Amino acid sequence: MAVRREEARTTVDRYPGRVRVNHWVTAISLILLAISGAALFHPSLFFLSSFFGGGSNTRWLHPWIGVVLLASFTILFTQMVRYNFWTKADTKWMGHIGEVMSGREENLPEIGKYNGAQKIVFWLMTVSIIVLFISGIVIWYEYFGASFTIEQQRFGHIVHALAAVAMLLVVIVHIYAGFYVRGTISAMTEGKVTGGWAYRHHRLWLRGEAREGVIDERQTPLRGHNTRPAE
Amino acid sequence: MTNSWTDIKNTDLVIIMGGNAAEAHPCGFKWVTEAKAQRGAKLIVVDPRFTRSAAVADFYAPIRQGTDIAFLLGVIRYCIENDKVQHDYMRAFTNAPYLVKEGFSYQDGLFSGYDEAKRDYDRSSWEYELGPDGYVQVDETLQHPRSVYQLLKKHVAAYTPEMVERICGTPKDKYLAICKMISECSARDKTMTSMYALGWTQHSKGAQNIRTMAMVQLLLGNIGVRGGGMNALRGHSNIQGLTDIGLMSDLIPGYLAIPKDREVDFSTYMSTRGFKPLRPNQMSYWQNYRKFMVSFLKSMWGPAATAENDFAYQWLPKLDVAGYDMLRTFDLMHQGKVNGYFCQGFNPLLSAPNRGKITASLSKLKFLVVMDPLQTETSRFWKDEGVHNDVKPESIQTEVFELPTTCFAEDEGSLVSSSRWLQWHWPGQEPPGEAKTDAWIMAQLHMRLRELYRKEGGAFPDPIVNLHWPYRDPQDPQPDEVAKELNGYVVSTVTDPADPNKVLLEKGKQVESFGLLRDDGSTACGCWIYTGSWTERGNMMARRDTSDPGNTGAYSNWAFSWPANRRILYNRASADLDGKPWDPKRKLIEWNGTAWTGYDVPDIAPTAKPRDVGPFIMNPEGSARLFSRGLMRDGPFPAHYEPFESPVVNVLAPKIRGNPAARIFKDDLAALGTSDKFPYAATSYRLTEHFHFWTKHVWVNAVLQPEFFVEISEQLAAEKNIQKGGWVKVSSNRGTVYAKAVVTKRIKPLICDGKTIHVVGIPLHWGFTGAARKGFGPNSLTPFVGDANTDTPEFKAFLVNVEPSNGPAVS
Amino acid sequence: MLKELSRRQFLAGGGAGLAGSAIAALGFGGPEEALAQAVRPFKLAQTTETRNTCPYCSVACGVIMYSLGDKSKNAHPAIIHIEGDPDHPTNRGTLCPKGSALLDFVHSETRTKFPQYRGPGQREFKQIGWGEALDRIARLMKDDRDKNFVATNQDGVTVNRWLTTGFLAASATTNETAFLTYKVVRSTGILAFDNQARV
Amino acid sequence: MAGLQSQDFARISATNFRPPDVRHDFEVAKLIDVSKCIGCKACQSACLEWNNLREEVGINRGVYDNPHDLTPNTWTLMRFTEWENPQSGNLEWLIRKDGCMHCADPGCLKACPSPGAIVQYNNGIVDFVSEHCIGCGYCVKGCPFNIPRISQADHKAYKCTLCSDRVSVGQAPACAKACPTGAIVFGTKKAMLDYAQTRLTDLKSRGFKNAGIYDPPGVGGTHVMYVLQHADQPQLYAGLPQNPRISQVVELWKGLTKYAGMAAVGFAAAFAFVHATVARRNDVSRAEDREAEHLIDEEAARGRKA
Repeated sequence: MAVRREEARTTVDRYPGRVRVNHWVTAISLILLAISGAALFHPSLFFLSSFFGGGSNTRWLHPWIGVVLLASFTILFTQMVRYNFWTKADTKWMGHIGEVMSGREENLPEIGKYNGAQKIVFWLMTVSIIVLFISGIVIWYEYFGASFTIEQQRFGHIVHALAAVAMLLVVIVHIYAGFYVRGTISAMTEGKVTGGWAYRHHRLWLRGEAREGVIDERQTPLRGHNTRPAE
Repeated sequence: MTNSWTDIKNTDLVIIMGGNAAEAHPCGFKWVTEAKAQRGAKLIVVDPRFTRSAAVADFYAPIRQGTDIAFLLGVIRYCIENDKVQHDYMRAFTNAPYLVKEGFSYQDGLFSGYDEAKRDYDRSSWEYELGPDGYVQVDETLQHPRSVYQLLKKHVAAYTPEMVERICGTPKDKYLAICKMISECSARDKTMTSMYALGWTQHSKGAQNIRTMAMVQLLLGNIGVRGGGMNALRGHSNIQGLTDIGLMSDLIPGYLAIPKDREVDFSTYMSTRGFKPLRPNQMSYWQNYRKFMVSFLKSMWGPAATAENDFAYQWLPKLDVAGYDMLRTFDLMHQGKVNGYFCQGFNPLLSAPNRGKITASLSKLKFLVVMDPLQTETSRFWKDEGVHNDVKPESIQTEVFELPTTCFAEDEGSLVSSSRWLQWHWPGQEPPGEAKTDAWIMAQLHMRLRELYRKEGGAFPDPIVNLHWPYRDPQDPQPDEVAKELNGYVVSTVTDPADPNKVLLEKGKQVESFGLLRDDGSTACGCWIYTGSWTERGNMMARRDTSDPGNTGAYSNWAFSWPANRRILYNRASADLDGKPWDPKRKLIEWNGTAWTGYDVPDIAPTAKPRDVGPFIMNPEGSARLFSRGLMRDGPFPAHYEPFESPVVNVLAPKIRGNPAARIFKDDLAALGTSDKFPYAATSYRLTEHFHFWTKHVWVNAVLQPEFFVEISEQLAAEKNIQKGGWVKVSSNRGTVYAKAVVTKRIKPLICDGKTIHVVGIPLHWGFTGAARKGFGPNSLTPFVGDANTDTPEFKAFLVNVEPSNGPAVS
Repeated sequence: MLKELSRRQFLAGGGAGLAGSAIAALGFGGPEEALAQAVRPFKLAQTTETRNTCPYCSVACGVIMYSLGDKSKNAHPAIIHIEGDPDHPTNRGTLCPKGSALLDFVHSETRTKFPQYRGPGQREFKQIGWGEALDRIARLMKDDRDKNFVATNQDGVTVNRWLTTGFLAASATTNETAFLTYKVVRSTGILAFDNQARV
Repeated sequence: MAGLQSQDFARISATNFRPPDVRHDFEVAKLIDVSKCIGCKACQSACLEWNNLREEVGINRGVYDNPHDLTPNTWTLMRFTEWENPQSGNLEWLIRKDGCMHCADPGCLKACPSPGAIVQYNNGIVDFVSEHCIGCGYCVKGCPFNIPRISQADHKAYKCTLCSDRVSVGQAPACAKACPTGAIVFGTKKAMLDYAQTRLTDLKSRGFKNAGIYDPPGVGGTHVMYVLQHADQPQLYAGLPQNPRISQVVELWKGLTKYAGMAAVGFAAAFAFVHATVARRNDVSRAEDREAEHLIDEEAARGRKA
């Protein structure tokens, strides 16, 4: 982890490769689960099962993707959990959420690696995945149909559906936040964010990173960005 | 059956005792449910177990197996005592008013004339008192102390409701309720039908069980009427036919008899079959015996049977004993006196009693030939199947042939139902593999034997080389040819003695009715009671007319019913003395002043005047017998005897074990068990999911009832610590089986003479071949003793012990 | 049903079916297509019917056997279904659990298909030809009969009996088979002759 | 052809299909008269035979019920109950043929997520269309009678079809045809109800005061009905439900949840879209970039000191 002075900008390392891989495995699983789940959830969306080669394939794939999700999310969880404990600053930050939504962050306290909203997303994801997994086992008919009563399975279904909806809402928030807060997505694509982004959104974290040291990666620090051959 | 399956719908009361029609004959039982639904008829079931029949009964009462006679004699006592007798019927149509000879007696469980050493009776005292005219003496007032009626009254006096409860274990209130229901059918407009099966026959007094109910029915006026009768529910699809055609040791087709040693020639044989009427004007139909016999001999030996050689009478084997039935044959086999044995569609290893003895007997054969469409246990009796057939093949020297045969689906011909209907059927596919019809196999054996005897000579080849074999292809006779032979045909043209130009019977034509058969060799007939089944009008057995005028259930133009297409036997008795139906709503036939007309073929000469000729035309008396004279070996009246293996002593005659006239071989007597070691009263039976040992080869049926079990009461299970679905070991003095335990409320302990009797039910469908799980059958346990009259094994009442077990593998 | 379809209809139907199943293969089958396949075809539409009688108990229910093939030379009839004959007065189309499963009796795995022979002391059957089996049986019969036939009893009465071989007859063969059996068995003098009436 | 045929349906799972009003078919029904039933299992046998189903050969568990439960191959099953009637003191052997009830309002169909996998014909038969079945087991949860079974071999749901193939050519279901005692009869629903009345008269005359018809209104009535000797206590008959209806949980799952869930997700997406269009961008300003450089330098220096 480091702050890097690059040719044209300063970046801060946010996620190493292993975290990014995990994130995207989780994300893709989630999307697949959402699509396949939606196909089984609402008849109008049954056509989505075509993406999985029909209803039968959707039926058996969905739970296995869930298993993949659980595995990758578990790793993700261990990678991130230490940054997600709640602080007083988070409470204060959450008090200003309206301003955040309006693009103003001047009056916010300094925030570490994650802000309150991100932490809530993290914990909601964790809880809903656990709930989804447990309820998913109850309704995984192929292997566990005989292990639970029909009444338990009926509850399993409704719990699974509600948890999935909750989770989808969280995911929507998460994705939208990524787009809305410009400069965020690079954290998961390139693994780093700009110094300005870190300053604006996670200043406390930036301080910590900077204190660790700054790596100067500029080849010709004074000549700036004119070193590359003309295109 | 005296009546037919479809006739049951006409009844008011069905009594199922000695059978379990719902279980063993579900599709026939439908006519019981029809009678219930359409007429409001009631159903009574009396059985040691609450059966599938009981499940839909209006009234159920338990009874200890083997005590039916006590129960029914009690019913007779009740009817007489309460004056619930159809008096006109009884007086006119039964031998109630006849006088019995001086000297007849019954005391301490024995009738007059008993010889203990021979286990047999001198039956000469069991006869009517004849008058100087040769006819029976009669007391129409029924008051004479030696009248059958008075003797019967005296005979049944011991069977009070208390005594019935003591013997049968049937609670008195239930018993009396049944008596009341039955006795109400003495009314002219009420009939009861009796449906029974092997629950009555498979006892050492089986024939008497049936007789007792027949007597009840006669007292109630229920024989010969619609919705009445004695209805034997035959167990196999054509066992009626095989019996009609006489495939028994002592029979000739049409219930004629194989000669005995003492019947040294044909005239001697015929002399005891004169069947002179015992009452004036009676038909005594057996007067025609000689016609049937000669026609049969003509069909056997054709041109070789001539008047000069008494129609080859001497070519028939003669019996030195009552009969070589299956039990006697196996006993002889056991003694090493039988070398060869054929089993055609028969699986005695599981069907015959005391399997241990059967295995030992078969092992002494030189050769065994099994013809069967299925792989039977019998043809594998030598095979080591572990606990399920524990034998050493090396030590068994028997040569065994297993010949594959067709089944119904590949075969053509007729079968006789319980209703006595001969129905033709057709094949729907080719036999599998190299399977052949039984007929082809028999023809092949005959052709080979004939050839060997022609070539080599040998012991008395005449009956073999001269056997009439007139078939288009002698190697493979076809069903139509044999059916015509059974019906009978004219061998040589017969003209009217009065007018030689008038041809009565034309050579080569089929005989229309058995009344036309002749005793001079001019007709041939395989089985006289089948005459009419294939006439010049064609194959009457293939008729499919479903019309039923009067909605009587007769279906007279459907197939053919023997005899003479008659649907209800003794139907003359459905009308009163003057020929008017007892119950106009249930008219069957009636006398219109000149002839009998109605819905059925009259069981009497169509112009025989009422009051002149009695309805029971096969009897020389013309009437039915409440007192059976010397015709039953074990008594002219039924009497209660315990089974040979009984949990209690005979309270009426404590010294007598079993039926005193039943035959039991010495070794088998020694193999009987007693209630101190084997305390429980066992019985064996069929389940509706299976048919004998066939359907264990049928996947679907194996699924429906996969595994051998025994049924016991909850009380016995608790007493012996037996778990529902757990293994039990059931043993008798002859063998041991392992079974799953079905613990049920449907079997309840009975209290007999103050003693608690536990009933153990053992169904019979499992063996070691087929699709179902390997198992055992009750015949590993049952005693080798038969009925006094028919030698039917006592499968329905024997003693066992039951203990919890870990199953056959580890025990 | 099939007979009433003209060839043109059949082709049209086939075309529609093909298109439908192609769509279904893509997973986009609509409800209409579901309907077309909902009701299974009636399996007896083109079978040959043969009347028969149930071989089990003596109620003697009428059955109809439905077999493949139209009896043409190259079509081997095989029974594919058996059910009750509705015209039969006794059973009126009904059948018990055994009758309803007759098909599995006809096609039972454990039906006998070839003659088999087991020699003295042997542990297994071996397949033999009919000719060989019948020749051997006839020889065994004749030898036993010739040796043990009783022409007269001690009193000199002609009795013509053969007691060392017995015959148990079936309970389900036809009357015609029964009578042939009777003739063949009685002509040899066998008295140990019985059937299954009692058990 | 398909267009016309579609009018023969009353319901199709997981579609918005609504039956055309112009056509009305006879509703059929099977009436099972328990009071006439002898438990012979002919219905089970005929069902296996007709539908080309074969079950594994099981074991005996101390009862007559075999197989022990409905399975993908056993679409109908006799269930035996030995009951001692406390009023009469008599033992009654209550034998009920279990199997699909062909509800007018079928829970299986309601629960099914796959279009056309479960259909209800105009004649009332509820049929599973294997082609479209995905083996999810939702029908199992939807059914108030615990009838459908999922095959582990092909992952399809199976149950009694009321022999829709036979009924479509005018024949009675195999079980009804076979039934030796006429305990199972088949006809139009109206005819069956009329006939059932005659049975009740007969049963009442034999002392069964509470004899009645089981045609539970909770599922809109059924196309398989029972005549019960003790209609006041259906649970005596191997647990026949007193007042069956589609589970509230299933109703909630397939009703409110389905719509509310879709709405919530849709609303969230829509909110995001609106927000994205109207709200001020949350972007890093040049000033913040510069501030960041300062802060980095400061902190880096602090870090070196420490």
